[in-house]
Amino acid sequence: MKKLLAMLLALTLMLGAVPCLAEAGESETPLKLQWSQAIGIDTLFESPARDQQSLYPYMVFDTLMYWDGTNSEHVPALATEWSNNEDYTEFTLTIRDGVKWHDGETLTAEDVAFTIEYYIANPNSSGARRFQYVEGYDALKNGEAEHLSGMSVEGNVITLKLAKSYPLFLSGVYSTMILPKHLLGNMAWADIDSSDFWKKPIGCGAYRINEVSFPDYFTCVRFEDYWGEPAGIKNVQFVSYQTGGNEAAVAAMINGDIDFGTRQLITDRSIANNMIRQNADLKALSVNAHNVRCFVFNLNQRADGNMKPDLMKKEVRQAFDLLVDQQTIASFYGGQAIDSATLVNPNAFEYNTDIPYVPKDVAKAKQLLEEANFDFSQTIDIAYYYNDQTTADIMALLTQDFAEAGVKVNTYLMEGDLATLIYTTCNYDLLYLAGANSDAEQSAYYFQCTSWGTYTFMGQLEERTAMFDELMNAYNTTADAEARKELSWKMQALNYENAYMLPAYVLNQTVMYNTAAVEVPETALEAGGVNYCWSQWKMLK
Amino acid sequence: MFKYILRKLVALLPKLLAMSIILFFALELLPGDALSRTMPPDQYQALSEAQKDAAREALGLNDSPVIRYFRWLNQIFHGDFGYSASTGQNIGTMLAGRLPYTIELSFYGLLLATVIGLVLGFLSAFMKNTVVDYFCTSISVFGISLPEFFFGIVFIILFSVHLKWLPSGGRMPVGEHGFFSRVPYLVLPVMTMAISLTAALVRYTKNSMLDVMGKDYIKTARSKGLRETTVSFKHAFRNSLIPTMTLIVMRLPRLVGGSAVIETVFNYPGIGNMALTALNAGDIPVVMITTMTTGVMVLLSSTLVDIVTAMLDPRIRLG
Amino acid sequence: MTVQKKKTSLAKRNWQKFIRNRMAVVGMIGLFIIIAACLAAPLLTPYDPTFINPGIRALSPSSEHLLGTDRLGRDIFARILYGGRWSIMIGVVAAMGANLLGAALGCISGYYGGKVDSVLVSIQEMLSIFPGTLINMLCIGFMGKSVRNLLLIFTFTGWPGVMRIVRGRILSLKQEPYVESCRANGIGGTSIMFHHLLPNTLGPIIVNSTMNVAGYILSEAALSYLGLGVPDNVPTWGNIINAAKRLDIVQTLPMLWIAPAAAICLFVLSINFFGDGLRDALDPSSK
Amino acid sequence: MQEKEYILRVQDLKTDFKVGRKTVHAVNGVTFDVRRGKTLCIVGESGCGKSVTAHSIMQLLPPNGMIAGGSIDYYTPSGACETLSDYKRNGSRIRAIRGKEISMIFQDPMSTLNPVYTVGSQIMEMLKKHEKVDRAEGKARIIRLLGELGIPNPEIRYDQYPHEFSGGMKQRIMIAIAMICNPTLLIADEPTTALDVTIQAQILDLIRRMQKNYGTSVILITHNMGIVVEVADDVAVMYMGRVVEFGSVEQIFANPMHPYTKALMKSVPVLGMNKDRELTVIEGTTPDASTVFTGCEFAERCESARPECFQRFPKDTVVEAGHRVRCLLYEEGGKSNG
Repeated sequence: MKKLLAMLLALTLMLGAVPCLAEAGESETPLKLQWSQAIGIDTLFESPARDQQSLYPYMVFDTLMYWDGTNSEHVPALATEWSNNEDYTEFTLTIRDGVKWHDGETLTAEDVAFTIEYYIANPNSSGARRFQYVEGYDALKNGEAEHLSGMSVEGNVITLKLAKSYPLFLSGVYSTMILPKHLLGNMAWADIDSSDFWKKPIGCGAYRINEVSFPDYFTCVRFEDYWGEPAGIKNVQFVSYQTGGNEAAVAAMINGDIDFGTRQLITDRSIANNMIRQNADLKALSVNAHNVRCFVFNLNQRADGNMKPDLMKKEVRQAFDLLVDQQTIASFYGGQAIDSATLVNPNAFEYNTDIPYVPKDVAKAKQLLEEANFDFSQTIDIAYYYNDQTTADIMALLTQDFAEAGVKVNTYLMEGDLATLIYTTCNYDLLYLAGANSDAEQSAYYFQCTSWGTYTFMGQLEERTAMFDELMNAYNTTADAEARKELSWKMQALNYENAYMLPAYVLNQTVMYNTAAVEVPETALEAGGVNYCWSQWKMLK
Repeated sequence: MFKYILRKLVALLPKLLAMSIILFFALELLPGDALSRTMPPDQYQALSEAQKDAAREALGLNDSPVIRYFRWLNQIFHGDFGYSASTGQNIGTMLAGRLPYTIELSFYGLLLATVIGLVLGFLSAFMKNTVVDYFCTSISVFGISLPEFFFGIVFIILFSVHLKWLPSGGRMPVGEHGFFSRVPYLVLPVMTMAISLTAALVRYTKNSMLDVMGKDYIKTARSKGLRETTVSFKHAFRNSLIPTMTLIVMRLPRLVGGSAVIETVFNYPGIGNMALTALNAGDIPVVMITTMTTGVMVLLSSTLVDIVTAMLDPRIRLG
Repeated sequence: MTVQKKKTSLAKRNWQKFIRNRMAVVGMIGLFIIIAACLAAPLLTPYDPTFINPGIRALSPSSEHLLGTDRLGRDIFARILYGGRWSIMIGVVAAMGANLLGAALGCISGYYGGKVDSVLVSIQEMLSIFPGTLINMLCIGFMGKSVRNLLLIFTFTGWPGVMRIVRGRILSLKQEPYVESCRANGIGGTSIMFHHLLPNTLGPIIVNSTMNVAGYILSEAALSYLGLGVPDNVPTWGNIINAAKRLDIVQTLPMLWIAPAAAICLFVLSINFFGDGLRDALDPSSK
Repeated sequence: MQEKEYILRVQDLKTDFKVGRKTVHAVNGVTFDVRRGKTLCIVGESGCGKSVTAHSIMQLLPPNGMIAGGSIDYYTPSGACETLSDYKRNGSRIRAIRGKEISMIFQDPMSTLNPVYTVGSQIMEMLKKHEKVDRAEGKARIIRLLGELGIPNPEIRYDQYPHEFSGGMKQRIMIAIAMICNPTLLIADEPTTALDVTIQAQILDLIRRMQKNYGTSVILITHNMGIVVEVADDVAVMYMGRVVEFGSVEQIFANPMHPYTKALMKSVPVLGMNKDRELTVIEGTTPDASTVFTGCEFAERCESARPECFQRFPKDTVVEAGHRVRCLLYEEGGKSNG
């Protein structure tokens, strides 16, 4: 018995000795943040070309410009000046002098040029499309060219030539986070994302990464050689709540173990309300955003060939619109979602207020379907790719509402390589689609669906192309906001009439912070965009 | 004793070997190019067909499976488990950051469950049909009647949100890796992990104790004039431990498997969770290797429990 | 004739033994009530468990909605009852599948011995090394979420326990003289195995099955938590409790988790008491 | 005078067992005495209550058994009287007696030794409990005793575990445990039943030798009349929880009076028995312990039963000094004891 106890004790101590020695404590109270990134297993930081969801890229890297949400304008960051020619086919950016990387090197226009090429050429990049009109984009993307032919660097000025007129070009480009060429430039494009650089990335942002202890935490400290106004908080701790559910992170925020919660944490307003109920110091901020959720008809092709010709009829689509109970769906988000009659945020400038809101009306839908000779024996496949409970609830509601009108529906969760499943395989009749637009591109959804060419499931529909292409082109080549608004209104009306895409709701974002621990620039945050104004953050303790 | 341990360890070898063979051929049979699993995927993509052929030749991928198996085994011993299909990271590195913590979690879970389970089971038998007995029995039936994750969430609400005693998740505070600074982070997951095993052990220990208490050598002990506590503890309890140990061995896989759920609830980066994340990402090499790792963990820990049993029971040790 | 008589008297004695165990009887009655309530769900509640009624969301318990409604306005009581059908069905079918497979393999392994035995035993050992949760997780991950897949997986991963028990019994029964005499009388192997040996292992198999039903219901709930259980539109107890796992729901809408948790708890408790009683009754060594 | 002569007096002992809701009277008014330094044999078929009687003396009854009446008086060497039947089960007073004053050997040596401790430590435990000895001295004493008990290589055997011993050897260890503290009374509950015949004789021989060397009184419980004739000074014959005949070994063997004793003698081969004497079987089976009787328990199987035997209980009758019998046949002849 004694031997046994001794052995157990020894084992306990042995295991206890596994981890290393503790480090000296921080001198100033750090800002505590939650950290998790999109890709699963966290041994590396994710490149900002893939992930701009968590806060770390905004601290460590810097963008060409900031978006001042309050005044709705771009303000200089790494680019001090920018200009364009009259027909919006050539843009020049002047890069700031004397910007230092965290390793002491100086940032040059070459770094910016390198980053743009990386965004385009990296196969994993989700930020490539913002450069799609630059000459030579396709050649670089497909690996036929080594460099972007439409881009030239002269001293600290970068010139980008566009293949076609596009006044909104900078609205897409401004948030590009610049990476150091001197550390990444000698690698193949495809190797960059998994290179050792991402074990402790080096940027030129207001904070530099100090200690990395994956998969538990990492810390940042204020970068003293920062070109702009120095950050208000010296130390930042990112604690990983990567694995698993949100419950532990939510509890940590209630307890004051996390000072600021991003929208990754606060997915639903009722979560925020519950947190505030338990910790009155917490405050929720509503961030203006343009996250659109909609149902898109597949009118083009299915890999399994099981197309539903009935959906080509306008009346059938309109009937479906009548069956989507937007109001109820939006209410699932506890006030965070706004039911919208079009694919534009109702708060936005371009929102077409003439379009009537379509309430659920089963009788009318049924009548429309019958008039259109809808085949009630077929099953409509609805695909979705979010695996959260609310989405499951929405699908349950949809199934029920469609069944009320006698339409059989099969909802299924797409798992695996989503890009292929959504754009190539397309084994669905309706897709529950989500997308985010920037402030400057309020009508981006119409724009995306006609021009990107990626949304093949409807892009090749002639009828639709004829209807939208001209308007979309005009929208893209118009710089005047009022004129754009008019075009947008027309497109919204067209979509409403033809019901190609059924709006579900527009999702605002909620962020939270602990008023007892930290002071944040509320107005800047609420205005949205990507200006975190780190200099205005202050620890209260 | 030494001989016994040696024998046990030797007996492990064929099992480990069998597992490694299964793993090797399962990975072999996976769709796709075996070469892609020997290097980061982006490197692989950058190679031309001719380069790939050359690399295959150089790495000996064209050799017979047996030779490749042994080469692969050698790599495993050097910590090279191949590369993840989703992140391109070396699986060995990924495991290194998590496996020790899952072992830690499971070990303390096992220890806590064993200690509490045995103590409560003993008390329950020793004070049969008293309030203590009913209390212990109720705990044990309750513990096996609810899913583990549920206890986890309730613990977070109770100990973390309401009482603010313990952190709700994670493995350690920022900047401190030391054992004692990690203790608060271990408490809730370990407690959750221990619950179902504790419940099972209370029941089992009680029954086993009652069974042993009816044995003749207990009468012998009493006839010596020993105190009842001495009789129960020294003579009955130690004997009742032996069948209980068998139960622990049988429940070990369930304990280790529970780590997937518990690590998810408490955001505790460990291998159960790694398997889950990899599964969601369709990262089959990682899934396979983590699963195998848990298998090895179970195997080793059952050997450990067997050794403890042998320490308790001379018949096993010397037989 | 005499055999028949003896059989009934044995069953009767076991029954009396079972009835004497108060907890076992409580368990049996509990099981009966729960199963009957689930089967008679349409009689007990007028509500459709899947009908979403946005007008009456998150109601507290009332005379109209005994346990209130969930976040989609579905009647919780109805969901628990109809969900019980699924959960119990999954538990029972999976337990039956796993135990039948295990019993058959155990019989073959124990009776034939030799190579067949060593192969089956090593498969069994291998399979029981791996944590069930992980294996189930993997299989669901590869095969996709559906009730049928879940049942198949539970069957496939659940047999080693039973197989071990049955094999052990068969091995000891094989030594009994009556098996010898059967063989001497020219009765074939299959017949001996299934007519003479298997019935003698029924007791442990039945006990193991009842316990497994509880285990599978809990496993299903755990897998649901990991997002790898049955599809969302199947209202099992596991899925119902899983829909309430968010911290704010746990705190503000307690009925959403208390109800399914209580249902799982009561059922598992009942079946455990029942199983314990059965074990004591069927175990010839206990009085 | 009595205190000097007797070491244990059992008066009208009643021990009940609760089985389910029923109460079984396992021992139903047993009376006997053990003389100092002598051997009392309790004989009877299995289930007659002899073991229960022994366990009652030691207060070692299982939880569902309890002493319902009568008294057990133990007289210590100093002459004090300890009423064992009044002591709390597992209480400190009975524990001071157990092992030190009265020790016990059980039937099955295979299960009476704790498998997880060395035999040495199990004997040492007994010694340490009752005497203040240091380890080395105790060990030497134990090894000496083991040698005395005929265990080869006692030094090596001391550190071995029970499973390394044969049955006979284990019973020797049990005797060592029982004898290490020089008890005044040794209760041996069928110590040889589970052993081979050859070993039986050795074990009995040992017990006899121990008794001689240490002057211990012995209660030997057995169903074997052959053993009785060899070792007993006094004999108590038990049937269905009662002593049906009690007397010295000479009285019982020379003049068995109770029909059950007679039948018992006929059914067992006794050493030196006449070759022409036939062995007979007692007809019928022992009734169930819970049977309710209105008359003599043995009447059903008794060859000389009279109708009266079924109607009333017989009383203890003293037929000669130290010889009692409980049978209606003798009630008129002798003087009634009850």
